[in-house]
Amino acid sequence: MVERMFVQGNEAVGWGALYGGCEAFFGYPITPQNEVTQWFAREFPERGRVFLQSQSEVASINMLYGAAAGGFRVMTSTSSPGWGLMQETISHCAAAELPCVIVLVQRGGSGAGSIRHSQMDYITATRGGGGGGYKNIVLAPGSVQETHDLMQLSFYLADKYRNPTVVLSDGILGQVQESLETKTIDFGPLEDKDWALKGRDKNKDGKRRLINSAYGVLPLPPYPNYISWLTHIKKKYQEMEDAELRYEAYKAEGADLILVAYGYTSRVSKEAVNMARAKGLNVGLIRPITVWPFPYEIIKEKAALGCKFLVVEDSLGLLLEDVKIAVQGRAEIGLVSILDRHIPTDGGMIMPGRVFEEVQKLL
Amino acid sequence: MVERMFVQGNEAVGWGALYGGCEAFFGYPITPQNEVTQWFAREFPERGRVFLQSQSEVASINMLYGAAAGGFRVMTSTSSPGWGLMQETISHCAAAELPCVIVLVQRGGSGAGSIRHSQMDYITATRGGGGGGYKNIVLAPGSVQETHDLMQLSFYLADKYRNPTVVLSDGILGQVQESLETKTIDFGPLEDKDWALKGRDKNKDGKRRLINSAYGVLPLPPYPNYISWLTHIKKKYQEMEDAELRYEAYKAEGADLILVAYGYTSRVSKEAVNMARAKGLNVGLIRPITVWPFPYEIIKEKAALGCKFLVVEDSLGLLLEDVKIAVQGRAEIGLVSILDRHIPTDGGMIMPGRVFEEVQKLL
Amino acid sequence: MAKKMVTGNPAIWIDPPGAAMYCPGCQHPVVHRVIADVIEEMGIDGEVICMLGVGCHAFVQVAWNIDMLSCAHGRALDSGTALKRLKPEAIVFTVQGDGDCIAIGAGAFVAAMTRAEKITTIMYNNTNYGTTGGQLAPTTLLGQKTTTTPRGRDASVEGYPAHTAELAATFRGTVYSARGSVHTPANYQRTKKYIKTAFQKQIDGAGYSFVEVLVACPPNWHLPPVECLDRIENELIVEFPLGEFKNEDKII
Amino acid sequence: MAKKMVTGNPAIWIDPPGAAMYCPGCQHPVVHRVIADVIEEMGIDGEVICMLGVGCHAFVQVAWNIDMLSCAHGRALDSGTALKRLKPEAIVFTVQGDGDCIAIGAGAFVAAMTRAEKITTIMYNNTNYGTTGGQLAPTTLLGQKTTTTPRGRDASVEGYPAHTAELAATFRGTVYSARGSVHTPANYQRTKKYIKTAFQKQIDGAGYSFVEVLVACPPNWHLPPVECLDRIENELIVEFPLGEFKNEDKII
Amino acid sequence: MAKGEIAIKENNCRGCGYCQRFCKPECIVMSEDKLSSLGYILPVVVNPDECTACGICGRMCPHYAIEVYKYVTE
Amino acid sequence: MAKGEIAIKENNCRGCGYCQRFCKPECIVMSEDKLSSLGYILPVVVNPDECTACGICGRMCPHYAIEVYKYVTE
Amino acid sequence: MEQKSNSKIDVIMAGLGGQGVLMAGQLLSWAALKEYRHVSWLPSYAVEKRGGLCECTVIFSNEEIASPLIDQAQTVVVFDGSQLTTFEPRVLPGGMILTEKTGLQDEQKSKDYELVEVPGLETAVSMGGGQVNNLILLGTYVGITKAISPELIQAELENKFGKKEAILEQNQKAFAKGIELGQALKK
Amino acid sequence: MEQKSNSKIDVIMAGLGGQGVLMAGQLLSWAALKEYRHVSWLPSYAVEKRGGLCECTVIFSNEEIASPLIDQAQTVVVFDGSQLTTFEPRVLPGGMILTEKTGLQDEQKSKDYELVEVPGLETAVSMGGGQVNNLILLGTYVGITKAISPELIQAELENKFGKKEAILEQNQKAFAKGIELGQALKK
Ligand SMILES: Cc1ncc(C[n+]2csc(CCOP(=O)(O)OP(=O)(O)O)c2C)c(N)n1
Ligand SMILES: Cc1ncc(C[n+]2csc(CCOP(=O)(O)OP(=O)(O)O)c2C)c(N)n1
Ligand code: SF4
Ligand code: SF4
Ligand code: SF4
Ligand code: SF4
Ligand code: SF4
Ligand code: SF4
Ligand SMILES: [Mg+2]
Ligand SMILES: [Mg+2]
Repeated sequence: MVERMFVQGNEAVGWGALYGGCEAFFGYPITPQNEVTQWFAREFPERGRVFLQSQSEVASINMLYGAAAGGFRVMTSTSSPGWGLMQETISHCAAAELPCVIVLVQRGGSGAGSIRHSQMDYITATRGGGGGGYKNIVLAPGSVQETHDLMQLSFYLADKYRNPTVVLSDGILGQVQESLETKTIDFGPLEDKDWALKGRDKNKDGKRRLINSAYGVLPLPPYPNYISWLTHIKKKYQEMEDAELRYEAYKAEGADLILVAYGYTSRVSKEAVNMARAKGLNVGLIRPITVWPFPYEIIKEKAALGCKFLVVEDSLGLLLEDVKIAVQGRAEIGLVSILDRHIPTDGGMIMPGRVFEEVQKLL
Repeated sequence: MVERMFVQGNEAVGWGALYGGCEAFFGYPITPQNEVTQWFAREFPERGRVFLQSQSEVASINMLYGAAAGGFRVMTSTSSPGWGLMQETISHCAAAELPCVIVLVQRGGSGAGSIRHSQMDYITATRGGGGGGYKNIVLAPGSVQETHDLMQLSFYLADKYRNPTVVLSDGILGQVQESLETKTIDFGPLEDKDWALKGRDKNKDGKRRLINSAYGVLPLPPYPNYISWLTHIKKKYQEMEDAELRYEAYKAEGADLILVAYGYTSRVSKEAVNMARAKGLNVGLIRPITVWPFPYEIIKEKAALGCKFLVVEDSLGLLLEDVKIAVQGRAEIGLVSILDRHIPTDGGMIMPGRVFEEVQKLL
Repeated sequence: MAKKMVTGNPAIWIDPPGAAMYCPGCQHPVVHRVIADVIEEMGIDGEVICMLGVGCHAFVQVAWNIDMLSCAHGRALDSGTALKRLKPEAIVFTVQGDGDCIAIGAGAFVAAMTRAEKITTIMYNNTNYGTTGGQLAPTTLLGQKTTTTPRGRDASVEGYPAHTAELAATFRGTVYSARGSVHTPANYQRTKKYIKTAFQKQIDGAGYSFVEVLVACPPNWHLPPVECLDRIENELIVEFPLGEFKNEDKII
Repeated sequence: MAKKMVTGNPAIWIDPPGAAMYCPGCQHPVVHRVIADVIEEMGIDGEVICMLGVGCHAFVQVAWNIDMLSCAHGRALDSGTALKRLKPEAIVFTVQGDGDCIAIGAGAFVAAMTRAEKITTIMYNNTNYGTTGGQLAPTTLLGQKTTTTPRGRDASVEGYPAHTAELAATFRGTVYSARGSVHTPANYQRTKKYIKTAFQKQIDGAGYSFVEVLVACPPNWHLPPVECLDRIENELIVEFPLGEFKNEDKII
Repeated sequence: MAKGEIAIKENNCRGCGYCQRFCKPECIVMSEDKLSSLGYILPVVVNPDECTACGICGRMCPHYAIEVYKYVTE
Repeated sequence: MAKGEIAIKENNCRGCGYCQRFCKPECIVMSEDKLSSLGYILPVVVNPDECTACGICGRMCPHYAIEVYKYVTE
Repeated sequence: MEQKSNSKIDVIMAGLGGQGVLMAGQLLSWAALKEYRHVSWLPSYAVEKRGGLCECTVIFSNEEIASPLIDQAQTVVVFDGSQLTTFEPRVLPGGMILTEKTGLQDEQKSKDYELVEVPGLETAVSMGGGQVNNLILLGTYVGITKAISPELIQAELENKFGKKEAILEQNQKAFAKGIELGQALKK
Repeated sequence: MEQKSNSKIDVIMAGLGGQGVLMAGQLLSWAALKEYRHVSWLPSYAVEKRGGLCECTVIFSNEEIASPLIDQAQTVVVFDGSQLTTFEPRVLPGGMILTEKTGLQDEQKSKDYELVEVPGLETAVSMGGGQVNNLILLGTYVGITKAISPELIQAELENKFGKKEAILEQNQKAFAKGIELGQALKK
């Protein structure tokens, strides 16, 4: 059944979670994602699912840790200061291989920062901000509809790889209202969560389950020592990287200049591409949908063909680092950054006209 | 006065802090840095300085935040799980421009991880693990003596730039005992901390001081809006990057292969260089002393000269990312990683022989 | 005939229009005035250092002419602890919201009292998270509708209202704990006395001192301002009785 | 004549030599046995889910034959809360050290009690941080030497010992709170009764239940094991009286 | 006879009505239709002679919109 | 007459002495010089006849080193 | 400047917090949803809590909407006359600014667009309350541009205020009055 | 294999937790500090808390010590006979392993080093306590290799146990006995 509605990105998070089989939401209020929390408070209990307001973001993520260990599909949502507080236990989730979904509606940083949009948490999302060099799968929607769709994918991938998955939104994507068609997307079958804690007698083999975020410290199965666990986890990260790359290439074929952007600035960039094309300029866009794994290869290929790049990012330049890694010094890379914001209200936003200006400079 | 002693790296942290003018230590126990906390508990109170055990790492870093705001030289120390918990407020320190020093004695991750050495927090240290794309200055000592010396430098740099500074140690550097000569190092004069909170009547101009980690949200001096603050902070980061780069090049001149390593693995690598040189192989080492700012240029230069690289890192490959950025695809890069650990006890360590093996393979 | 100003802007007020940032009928600025009055009367405006939490109270940073630090959410007591340890001569106080103090800040709160820190907290209790749009706080009354309890707080789901002043009184390190309100002129004066006493305890080095103040939050209570005052009288002080819960000259 | 085993390894014990990881005379494994006994006697070993904190108690993961989750330091109650909300039929309990529960975990502790979670906590109080080498805990006695209070705990610096069971009893959401010890056979039995009652409260859906147990930690008390028992008798139970502090059939 | 007088800073006022509620001698009432530039209903002084200059309206006003003056003989 | 007997698993024992402390009939005492393979002083049963099979030594032993058996008539 | 139905239509509504700017934009969006495949509504406001600058951008189209943020719109509706100069740069060359007359002081700086002054507040007050001015201005916009059929907006008002009949009536009247005004201003 | 003074000297001491391995290494390091510019002592032990494998590496030199971790040392002292095979690969070709005799079962696998069996525990017990075996083995090491002058170790023992005279004496005696043993074993 498809339902058509007109909702915010923050509400689309809720609808996507609902249709994606999410069973519980644990979260703490923070601007600009309060509508997410409020959506779950309103919609979940009456559907017999769990909504619980936590006492802090540290609590939220540890609630996810516990609920995920029970085999449930669970999520939280936060913005940048709360994201910082979650880092220790996101690392624990990665180590214990507990699937969970974290929606990060980025706001201006650092510190308490602004309470409005930005894209300043790219590195901590893609590299993990906690101890130990783990990996989050990171999905970056570009619209209200895609927010809904990627929410569903996020639960699927989290379960498939038993790994935390981050949906990377921002204050603008969270606030914008667009039309949305809701329905459950089928990504295929998944294995039973036989590893989950149900109470020993409910386990298939009647044996106890023990879940730990320090495998290898005590000589316990399935990883009797630290190196055996690391070997396993490294292999898993490689599999995720190989199998889960997603991006959109928009008018990128044969372009002289390619814009690279995710989230709200990818929309702005698309408009700028259209403006450029209208003027006969050969400009395209690569929009990473997974920002980890990152589409290094396609960017590298384009760079090899002699194309220039323009990163459009509402930060001082973080996605930029990944584009640099991909381009390997083989092409010029421009940046439209947070300092290029425009519009009198709200500390500004990056506008299509400003991007187009830069496009013209580079060509 | 120079005093010669034989101490652990963890104790050298204390001696360095003492001679570097540290006035207070706030910290929470965690292996493998407990000797740091214990050193301060033992040595600070009897010298009239402040030692306080916090109730958690979140508390430690917020204690730093408060004490630094008063203009005091303050520090904490932790290991990887505690490091994760500090991220929100490290970001606040960066935003509020509060100087403080955080010693990170890395242990195996992710999650609760092992309680022993590793080098798995490189990315979160150099990029910041909290919200908002801020920058920590990160100093990586390679010996007990250098731990002492860099502790002093860390306080100086923190004050100079009003920025958090991280001293990046590891479980091996913390435990190894070596000879140490203690003395105060003079880095030159610093400005008075006229910005600090002393109680209004003690301020030079008799005006109140207000310190905030959300500059620009309310129209208050000195940054009446968010963009003006960002412009300032970006400029500061650029200044730090330009002025504070430090590295050691060991037999790197004209080398065919350059090892890149910091911390304990840089010592192991030096031994491997010696082994190679003894066999007539043209091998050198670049050891970043500041890992942020990172010595991209020198590595890039060497790559341009046709030299190969071998990263030696007790992780799955994090420093490796920076070396890749520097090399820009122009040279082969090998990796001796945590999976190359050896020695029966303790989940292993990376040994010089294993590095030398890899050196031989690459040449 | 000459005129003398009786009630105007407190002298330690830099920017009274800062009060313009508050919703109509919000009682935060009234408490700000009480605190300002106390600080002025005690003549300690040059020595106090204020640790701001995160919440509507923090707008006071545009107003008070005293040294201030804006802290991480829930962590003003940690930051205040450290500063006081290094500057024992300063008068360090935290101002915090109810959510800031007893939800995300409960760990710092318990620890400060356990360690018997010689600092003072003033907690503004508006029975919700005002800043973020009116969510459940630990202090929300049973049945109260908030944006995260749209059907009203249900004890079987969200538990029971947190009694912060009473909790503070149970700690040995706490020498003073009281709950006031500003919903009548008489309570305004009583609250002023509580806050003055709390500061005095710190000045005397006695121990930790705590004052909770009930304040109206009209938009999130979905009531016209004057009806908020009635709600305080008829509902809040039933759940949260006013008065002093502990008053010792030293830790006993 | 035939022989019947009276005291051996509890049936829910996978690996009793796990006890080999404990220092000589450590009483953690004794409490592990008490809990195992209770679980066996109540016949709930197939239904309980245990949330482990971080501390010496967590070595029990090699031992109990029940479902277990090793949680982040201080956060077992958050994780347990979530799991219980989703699996109300499971019997969820946390085991935690004193540092885990009332230092870094105080925020989670206060929140769980405020929300009146239907779960159970057993806290091992050894008056220090054993795992990390014997540092100060909130429960450390005045004058007690630890690696971070080498001159002994000084109230003017580190404050006063935290009374966790008494604190738990002050919360409305708590229906049961007790403190036991295992330093004599009689107290062993009493503690067993406390723990059984605590589980029963959860099974009855009454509210939050809490049991603190005093345990000897010879290396960090710098005493031979048997003298640790005397310290419990002569010093600990003076500061931390044994008994039930609250016992209600439902939240009142 | 009035012991003092009050001055209402209309730009600050947010129309909450607390001044009316707390003025014992009922000197202040909320107007029916007098709006501030921001659109808030303003209070008006209806009974100036009764003002005791007690200061309460000023203290209880959340928006620092009332200054109270006491007449003094020099 | 003994109501039961105990078996000490010497590899588990850590020499804490709790068994001696708690055995009412004083069946157990710590030896002077009997060391376990790990070097801990071991307890010895000195008074087997007095054992009541109360189980206390087994329960109070932190290292699961004592099993207690009761004699039963089938 | 009548809009062709089914092409891409965009408008920026701007004013001060509390003037009903965002609500007017949302009513328009909801209505547009019935006729267009794609609709977007993007709010933006000053950081200070109450009474600062505030705007929303509404776009509807049957093609995918590239960006919900645009530098300049075909039409800008200014809800506070005093803010005209602030929002002048936001209209496309050749476009139209519809502004509330009250508060208007500044001269039209650029001649590159058509300026329509609407006596909205005056009309609203005469109808019994300044707070419905947002409906009057929305009506004027619809009346002039024919961006959407007025019935769709009336229907959305019913959805929104259905139960509160007095308010519904007041709003519907104001909207109708706006349409009239629009037609009068542009014929 | 007598060591040349002032060259670089390295040794790995290994055994089980509780056998005094780390302490022996530290005494050697402290003593070396009086004669050498650079000294390093690096412990390493199994993760499980008590009784697992345990080793330390001690290096002293007047040149900078590149790495405090080394694959193989000139000398390896094995404090637990049963662990000989575990530590055989850790000695340099041509180097020496000094092993406690008790527990020794395995054959020397490689012939590439010199094996010295020390009846340390036997001697220690005969002197009144197994716990001083670490001093005996340290003494034997010093006696054979002359890595450092014995007086320096004796002085360090005094620094450490100065106040506890009985223990000091016992340890000093054990160390001296080790020196003797060493000389006897290697002449
Ligand atoms: C780490 C973090 N999480 C969440 C927030 C968002 N936030 C700001 S204020 C607030 C609630 C404050 O509630 P309370 O302390 O009761 O103050 P009030 O707003 O009611 O005055 C929250 C959750 C934040 N700033 N930081
Ligand atoms: C975030 C974090 N900080 C610190 C630690 C280190 N740590 C492990 S156990 C422990 C103390 C535990 O003390 P307590 O709860 O009293 O248990 P005990 O060791 O005494 O049994 C600490 C600080 C950790 N694992 N994680
Ligand atoms: S939200 Fe409530 S507490 Fe905050 S300013 Fe408005 S009325 Fe005051
Ligand atoms: S340190 Fe203390 S609590 Fe931990 S195992 Fe040893 S005796 Fe037990
Ligand atoms: S000062 Fe007192 S009497 Fe005068 S108007 Fe104000 S409240 Fe009324
Ligand atoms: S109390 Fe102040 S804000 Fe409220 S109506 Fe009176 S003057 Fe206006
Ligand atoms: S109680 Fe157990 S461990 Fe202790 S001495 Fe007796 S048998 Fe040994
Ligand atoms: S069972 Fe009872 S009587 Fe027998 S040895 Fe043990 S404690 Fe003594
Ligand atoms: Mg509040
Ligand atoms: Mg403890």
